[in-house]
Amino acid sequence: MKREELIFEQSRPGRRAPTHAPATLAATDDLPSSVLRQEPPLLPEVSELQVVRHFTRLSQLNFSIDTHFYPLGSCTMKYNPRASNTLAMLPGFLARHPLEPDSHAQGVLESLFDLQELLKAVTGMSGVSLTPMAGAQGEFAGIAMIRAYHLARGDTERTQVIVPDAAHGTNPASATMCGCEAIEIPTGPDGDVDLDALRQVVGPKTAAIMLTNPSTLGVFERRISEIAEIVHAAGGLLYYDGANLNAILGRALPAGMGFDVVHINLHKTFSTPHGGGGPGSGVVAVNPRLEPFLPIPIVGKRDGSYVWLTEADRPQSIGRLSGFMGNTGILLRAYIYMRLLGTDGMRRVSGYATLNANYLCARLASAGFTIAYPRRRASHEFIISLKDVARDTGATAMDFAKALLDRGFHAPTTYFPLLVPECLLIEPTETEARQELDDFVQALTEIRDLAGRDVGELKRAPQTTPVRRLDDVRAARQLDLTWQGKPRTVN
Amino acid sequence: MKREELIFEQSRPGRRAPTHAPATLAATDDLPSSVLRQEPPLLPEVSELQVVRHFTRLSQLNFSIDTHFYPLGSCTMKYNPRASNTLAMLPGFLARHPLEPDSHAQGVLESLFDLQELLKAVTGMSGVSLTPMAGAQGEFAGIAMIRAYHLARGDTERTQVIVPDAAHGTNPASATMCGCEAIEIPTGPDGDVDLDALRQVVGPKTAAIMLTNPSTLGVFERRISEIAEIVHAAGGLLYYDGANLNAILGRALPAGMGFDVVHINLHKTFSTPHGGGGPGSGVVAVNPRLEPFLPIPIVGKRDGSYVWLTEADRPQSIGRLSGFMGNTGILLRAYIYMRLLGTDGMRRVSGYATLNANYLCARLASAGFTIAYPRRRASHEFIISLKDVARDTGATAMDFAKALLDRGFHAPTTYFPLLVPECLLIEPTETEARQELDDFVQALTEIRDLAGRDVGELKRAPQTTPVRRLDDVRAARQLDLTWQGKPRTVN
Amino acid sequence: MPFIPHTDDDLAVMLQTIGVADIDTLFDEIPAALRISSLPGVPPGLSEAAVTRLMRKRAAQNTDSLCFLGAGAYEHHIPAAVWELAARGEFYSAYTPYQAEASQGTLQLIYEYQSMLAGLVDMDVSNASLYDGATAFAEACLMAVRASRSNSRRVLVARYLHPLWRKAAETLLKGQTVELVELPAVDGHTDPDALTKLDGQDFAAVCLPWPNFLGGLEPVDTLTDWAHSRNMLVIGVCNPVALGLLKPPGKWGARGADIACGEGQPLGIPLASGGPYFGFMACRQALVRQMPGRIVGQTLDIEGRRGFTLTLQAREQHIRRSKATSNICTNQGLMVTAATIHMSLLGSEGLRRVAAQCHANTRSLVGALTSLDGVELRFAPYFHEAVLKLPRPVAPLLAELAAAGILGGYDLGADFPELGQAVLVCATELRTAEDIAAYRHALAGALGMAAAA
Amino acid sequence: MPFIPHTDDDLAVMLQTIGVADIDTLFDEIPAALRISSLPGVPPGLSEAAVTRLMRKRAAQNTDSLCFLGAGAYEHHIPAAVWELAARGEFYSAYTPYQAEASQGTLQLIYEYQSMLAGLVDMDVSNASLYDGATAFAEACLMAVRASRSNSRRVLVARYLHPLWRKAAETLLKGQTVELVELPAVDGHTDPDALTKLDGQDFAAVCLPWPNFLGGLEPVDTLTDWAHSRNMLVIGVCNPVALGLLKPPGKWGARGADIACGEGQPLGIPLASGGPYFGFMACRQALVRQMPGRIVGQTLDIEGRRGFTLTLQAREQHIRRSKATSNICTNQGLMVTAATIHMSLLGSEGLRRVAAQCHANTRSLVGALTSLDGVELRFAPYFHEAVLKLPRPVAPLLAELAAAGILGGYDLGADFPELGQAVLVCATELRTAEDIAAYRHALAGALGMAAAA
Ligand SMILES: Cc1ncc(COP(=O)(O)O)c(C=O)c1O
Ligand SMILES: Cc1ncc(COP(=O)(O)O)c(C=O)c1O
Repeated sequence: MKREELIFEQSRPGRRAPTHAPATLAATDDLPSSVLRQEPPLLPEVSELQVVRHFTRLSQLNFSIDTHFYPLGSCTMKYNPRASNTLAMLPGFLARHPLEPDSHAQGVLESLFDLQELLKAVTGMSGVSLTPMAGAQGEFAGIAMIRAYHLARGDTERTQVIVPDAAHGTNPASATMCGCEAIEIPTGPDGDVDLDALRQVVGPKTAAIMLTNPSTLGVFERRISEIAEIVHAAGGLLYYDGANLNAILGRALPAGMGFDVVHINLHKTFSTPHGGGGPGSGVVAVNPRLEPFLPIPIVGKRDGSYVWLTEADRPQSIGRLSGFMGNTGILLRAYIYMRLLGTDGMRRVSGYATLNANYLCARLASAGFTIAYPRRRASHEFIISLKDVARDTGATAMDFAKALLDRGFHAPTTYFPLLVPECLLIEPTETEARQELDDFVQALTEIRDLAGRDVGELKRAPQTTPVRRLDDVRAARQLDLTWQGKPRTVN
Repeated sequence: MKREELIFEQSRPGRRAPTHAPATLAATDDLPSSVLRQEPPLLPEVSELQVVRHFTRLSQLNFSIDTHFYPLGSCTMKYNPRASNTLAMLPGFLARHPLEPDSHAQGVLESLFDLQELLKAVTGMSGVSLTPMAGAQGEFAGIAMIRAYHLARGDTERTQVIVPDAAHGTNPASATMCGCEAIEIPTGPDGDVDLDALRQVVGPKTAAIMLTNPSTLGVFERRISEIAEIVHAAGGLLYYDGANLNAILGRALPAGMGFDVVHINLHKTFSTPHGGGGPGSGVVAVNPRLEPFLPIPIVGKRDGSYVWLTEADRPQSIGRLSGFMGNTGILLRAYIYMRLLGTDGMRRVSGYATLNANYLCARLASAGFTIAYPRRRASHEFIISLKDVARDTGATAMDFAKALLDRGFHAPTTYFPLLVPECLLIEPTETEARQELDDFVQALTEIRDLAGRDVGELKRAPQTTPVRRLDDVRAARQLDLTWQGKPRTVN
Repeated sequence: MPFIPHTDDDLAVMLQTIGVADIDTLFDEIPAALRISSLPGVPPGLSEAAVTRLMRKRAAQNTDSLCFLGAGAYEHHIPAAVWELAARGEFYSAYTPYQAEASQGTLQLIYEYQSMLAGLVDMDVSNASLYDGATAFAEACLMAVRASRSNSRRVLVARYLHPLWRKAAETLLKGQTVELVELPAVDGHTDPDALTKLDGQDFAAVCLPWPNFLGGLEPVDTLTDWAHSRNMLVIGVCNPVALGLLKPPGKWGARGADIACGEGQPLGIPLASGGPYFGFMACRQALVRQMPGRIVGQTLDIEGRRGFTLTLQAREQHIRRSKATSNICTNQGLMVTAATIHMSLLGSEGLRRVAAQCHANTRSLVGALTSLDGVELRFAPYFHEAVLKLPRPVAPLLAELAAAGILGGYDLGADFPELGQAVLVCATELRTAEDIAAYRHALAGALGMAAAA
Repeated sequence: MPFIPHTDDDLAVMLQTIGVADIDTLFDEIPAALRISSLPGVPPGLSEAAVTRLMRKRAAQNTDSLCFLGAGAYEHHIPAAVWELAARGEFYSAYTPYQAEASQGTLQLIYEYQSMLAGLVDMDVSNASLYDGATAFAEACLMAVRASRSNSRRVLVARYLHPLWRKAAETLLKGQTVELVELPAVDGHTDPDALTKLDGQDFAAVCLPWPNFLGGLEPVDTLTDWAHSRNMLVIGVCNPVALGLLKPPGKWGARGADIACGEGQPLGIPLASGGPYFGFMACRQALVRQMPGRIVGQTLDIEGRRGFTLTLQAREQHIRRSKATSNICTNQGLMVTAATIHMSLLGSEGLRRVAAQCHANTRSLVGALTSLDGVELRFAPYFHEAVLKLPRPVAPLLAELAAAGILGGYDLGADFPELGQAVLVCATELRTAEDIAAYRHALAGALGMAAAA
């Protein structure tokens, strides 16, 4: 394969592809030169073919769901239906200016309204706002609502947010964004929260606890109702990080577990694309006590038409979270997916996601891998620890991850959660076939055998990827974040 | 890379993906069992994700314009604008039933009418039919019209079609399809047709001569007017194989050269996709004497509306060539491309296609390669002969072709035209950048050096492709044309 | 310069390398008298934005309808994945896979297609596509004439084969003096009792549409055995979706048909004003060397790995030239790509369900429409099209329906006068009960009746 | 079972391997009281065909208009190639590129994006995106407060910054008690002569929209120098298309702005009811460790080949947790993919032409509309939006225009009462002379005037 040059290296000064821009430069003589740009910006000058070829080739350098099994724990890398993309990109949806009159956008608004209702149904909550643009923004909105709730009750000192040590990094970070203090509590040896530790930290400063259930340890927090009681009794509220909703969809409701607010990563459970990093959507759902504080805008229904509700309708709202109304295109994709699934399909999601995880877990256990919580049922994901292998052979979780790439599998999540040493957090999702799981077991087994036989060879992985192991330290020390070169000179 | 199994090998009996089919099996109790299928057809039972993954991976095993320089002579592998695809696939175009009333398809018909006019402009002809579905069908239509013309004049014995030895295989084959006899004439040493030979074969049986100009030897037939005179004088007509129109677009008109009928490969000059083999479009344009015979349907204009003209309007037509009206979607793509180019853009096509070919030819000549017609101007393509290299080193044109693949270039056309030994017919097209051509010269030079140094190594090429050299003899001898296996058994 | 990547600098260097002053000089071998300097009939180029606006306008100038029209082109559901995958650049912009090592994606796909298609029609081998159903039918006739042990250039064909296909085939067969002769018909299908009329005549083959143009089911078993007993080849001209449910040609009669062909459009190809579609063709192993079109075979590479390549090319024009089995070169590859993806998404059970639902919906449609006074079903059984007799001239009724947004079917009067005031209606799996009620309502209105059920 | 690949057989084998009787048993750790057995609020699943029909209907229930509305979202031409490439499965369905060796496509693309974006705003470094323009603005304020040498948590902001962005920022800044303070304004922009009013107060930064919400051009040079002389950081809040023509923040005043941010939508992202769009952010090298969001760096692999990887991750939540620069994790990667392709297709000259054409078209629009009695331009110069004073209340006029198929602009009355009956109009490069004439005609009608030019 020819190495793919940077697009800048393919640029040549003076090349023009004006099919996409006006054929001439319009006059701007009324603008004072002091406001004008003196030097052209650094954009490549390439032909349309070069652009198509470059980005087509670049795309081929990626692993993705559409090309590889991608058992990345906590990320729910399931199949993204192509219909969701095709239909959400119908010209009638793309052409909508966000500030056009509501009367012009009834088709979009009706879909979003329906989506709000569906999200209430799957969470058991009474109010929904679709505006958060990712899980982390949903968390921000949730904690902000909780703070607004306490303040509205004159409860001004509640600024502590309790977070288990296994929590995703966004949880404590979101607490900070809201001006709260994150208080970490430990996990017990069985993977459940340490209730004594929880009892010790709750009190008059407790604003909330943030939990995902099942947790990122891949187990269901069994004493969730007790936790809810403790926190509620102390005056705090419960925040549900819905990143793991895939595990319990149609099996249990966050509202039933005692949560007051939940965000859902539509880009996980509801299968909108990850897009190489985003966009996502972190819709929030709340019970009645938090409803007045939901972020705006929200879709309402008035006189048979759908309308955007704003400050005027929701005076206690925590306010806006985006310039317009959030990631509408992603919301449409989730809506399409939910309509395809329907009620039975949703329960099948959690059922088969859990089946796949437990099967893979059972097979890896019998292949001799160390399961982090062997006495627990796996949820939609589970953890293996390579601590023993590392001790015996020197092969790390990272080595396993890289060797998997050579065998055509994306690596599981490595070194998260932090409390399990040399861990792989494995989430196969419900859309993978058994054969794929069996092949994965075989690959991991082969890699372990290789570790025992020739760890040096293992550490040379990956060998089949477009680049081999990269020097991260160099990347951070000798920062090179933008191209500084010149176009390849003409020869 | 994991080898990509056949889709059948991924199949498992009983797997269902009913998102795309009714959820239940409707009753068919009124149909006698004697008409019903007893065994299900051999279609794979795979999930949507498996389908997406399989065909995405398969696609990545291809070279294509969107990924590689593809200088395949006679094929005009230029950039296929994505706009042509996106716009031709607008729902308003895709939803058209071919038999709906003309009143419902005015947008399509207007576009096709405009296209007919544009094609008249670029050929100098007076009538156009868009219905032929590829070049070969255009040839068939052309010869059929010529025969109909002769017969209409009572000229019943004209059944010979003269074809130069350099002609594309479809030319003689099309003559046969029309019930004519193909008469081959030789090419002179300068690449032009041997006029004496021509004079010898023309006569009362001459129906037509088929020529492409520039010819597939990559040179312009300079004595074309003389040829036209000879053939016309003998009572025959001139057929222009427009596969090479890219070379002269806006520089000369087939009508001006004396041709009576021309087909144009829209999938070459007008940049509709090749699609891994098709579809194409072989529209025909004719001068007034052949107009009555044009195949139907044709778009006409009546009382301000666009209509399909059929038998009733064109009683002398050779008739229909397809179930409906040809490859409309391809016609729309060509129309879009032509509107993007406009008049100047069309002349730039031939100008830069010719520039690229002559530049590449000049550079290869100075690199010491043998140019087949060194004293001629290259048209949009040219030929190098590796006869000397083959003699000196044993490396064949095929070896060069395979070695190019390893270097990230698609191979030129090999061993065609047949009259030049060990030839590569190279057509860079106008959409390739100079850098690409320079890199190609370097690759060819390196390969020749390798041939001199280590021809064994060269003969091991390709080494980086998904498979290595394939056993064509085995393929033909031990015919394996359909999968006979069973789904991979469950383990 | 749209699509032209050359800078001024490139141009200068390149002209210098070639040794000419300007681009125009490169055309100096064209006799001056033939050279032109502009294309006055071609308007100036437009930006992509302007063309986008133009084509959106043109798309909007068409009128969408509720479609009960089949007659050779069928509105089925096409899964979104089909065209998102088929339009990938690596499929879309690749050439015919002559360089096998650089085309394994396309080649493996065609091999899979051949396997699926051959399985669907129950034949041994399939080619990689022909232009469309009509040309596939014509090529099948030519192939049969070449392959037949008789010297006849005459081919029998059922009366109720698609009339437009028949016209196209006549154009294509004429040059080679192959003649189509009609089988006797009765009650909407071939009349097996009248075959004796043909006694003493010699034919190369017989062509049986399945279902036929009227949606009806020909007596294929009887006809196949009859033809074979007279040394004719049997050509099944099939709707591929129907084969999800109906007996495949390979199982007709005692020995099965010899060649199967048809229109691939129902397998994931949009209606799109009639094309591009694709023709399919399959046959028994013994006939493969007579088959037109490209064929992919499985083989091994020098390391013994499985790979795919074009094979039996000696049949084709680029090798055999005037003696080739056909002049076809470019085929309908991308459509085959789509159809292969489509068939993979449906699977055999999915295809069966689609077929059964088409049939059931057409029954509902027939039931709904014949509940109107004077509307009568002509023939049964049928697959997913049926002939209805109407109490009033068909053309104006259809025009009225079209104005009301309904494509009401195909007017059979001109092609088949024996059917009288008859319309061919179709309801695919996409037509809902609501749609059918809308048709009934509109037809009742057009007939001047109250629409009460 | 949509999307579920398991056969009955698979299910049986898998349950046996696990050692449970059925799937429900796998949920036995959920306390029985919490378990539910159905989702009554969710309707049954639909086939893709049914959902396709539903969504096509929903798409058609919206009303398209001729768009003269900007106000933060702009209708530009998006080349077809942009989304055909961005929607390729390998981009669309990949995760965040944590496994660098398996994500070089995304990583190289982001590096190219960072280079383009940094060049466009003339800053040293860029991140890989934030959610949208509003959140990028809020994050820039937070970043400035962290980075500033002053202890102030107050940030100055021009009055004519997007009012919705300001509201969103207030939501996002409130928790961290960062306060936005308005700069004095006059004549549609910040009043440099009134800055003395702020003397003696301490601020972390000043935020300057470019162009501002009214389309006007702030005195950025003066304000940047003033801010720097008072130890404030300068944040440029820019429209990226405008930067094809306008002076980039890196060149403002003597030293240039410190941070640039804005809404990426104009770079190839469809209007799409407000999202997904993306926020961009760039800054001077010295501030990079305070920047939120992902950053890609170039490095070498063990063979010394160039490669790309996420870097400076110690700023981010997954490493630094509660002390991270932001909570952002998932960003707007696919939009950045589209924007990178878009910018590559335009090139610098293309972007400049688009910007100039927007400006010229808006001038034509202003000319056409102000030729109507009582319609007056309020401020100049402007870029591609302008404030017009109308002779009648704005809301009913806009409603009348909307009913006539024209989005006439943004009613400024509620946000900026000092502007009176004022509307903000916009004409991008897509608005033709015809479109502008149509607007003038409709407005004349709404105003009860004859429309003669
Ligand atoms: C458990 C958990 N919580 C929260 C998040 C944050 O969601 P997002 O990336 O959408 O901001 C993630 C996703 O990465 C997650 O896995
Ligand atoms: C010179 C020439 N003539 C005719 C043809 C036949 O055109 P098509 O493949 O469209 O039938 C070709 C294309 O392969 C060609 O190169």
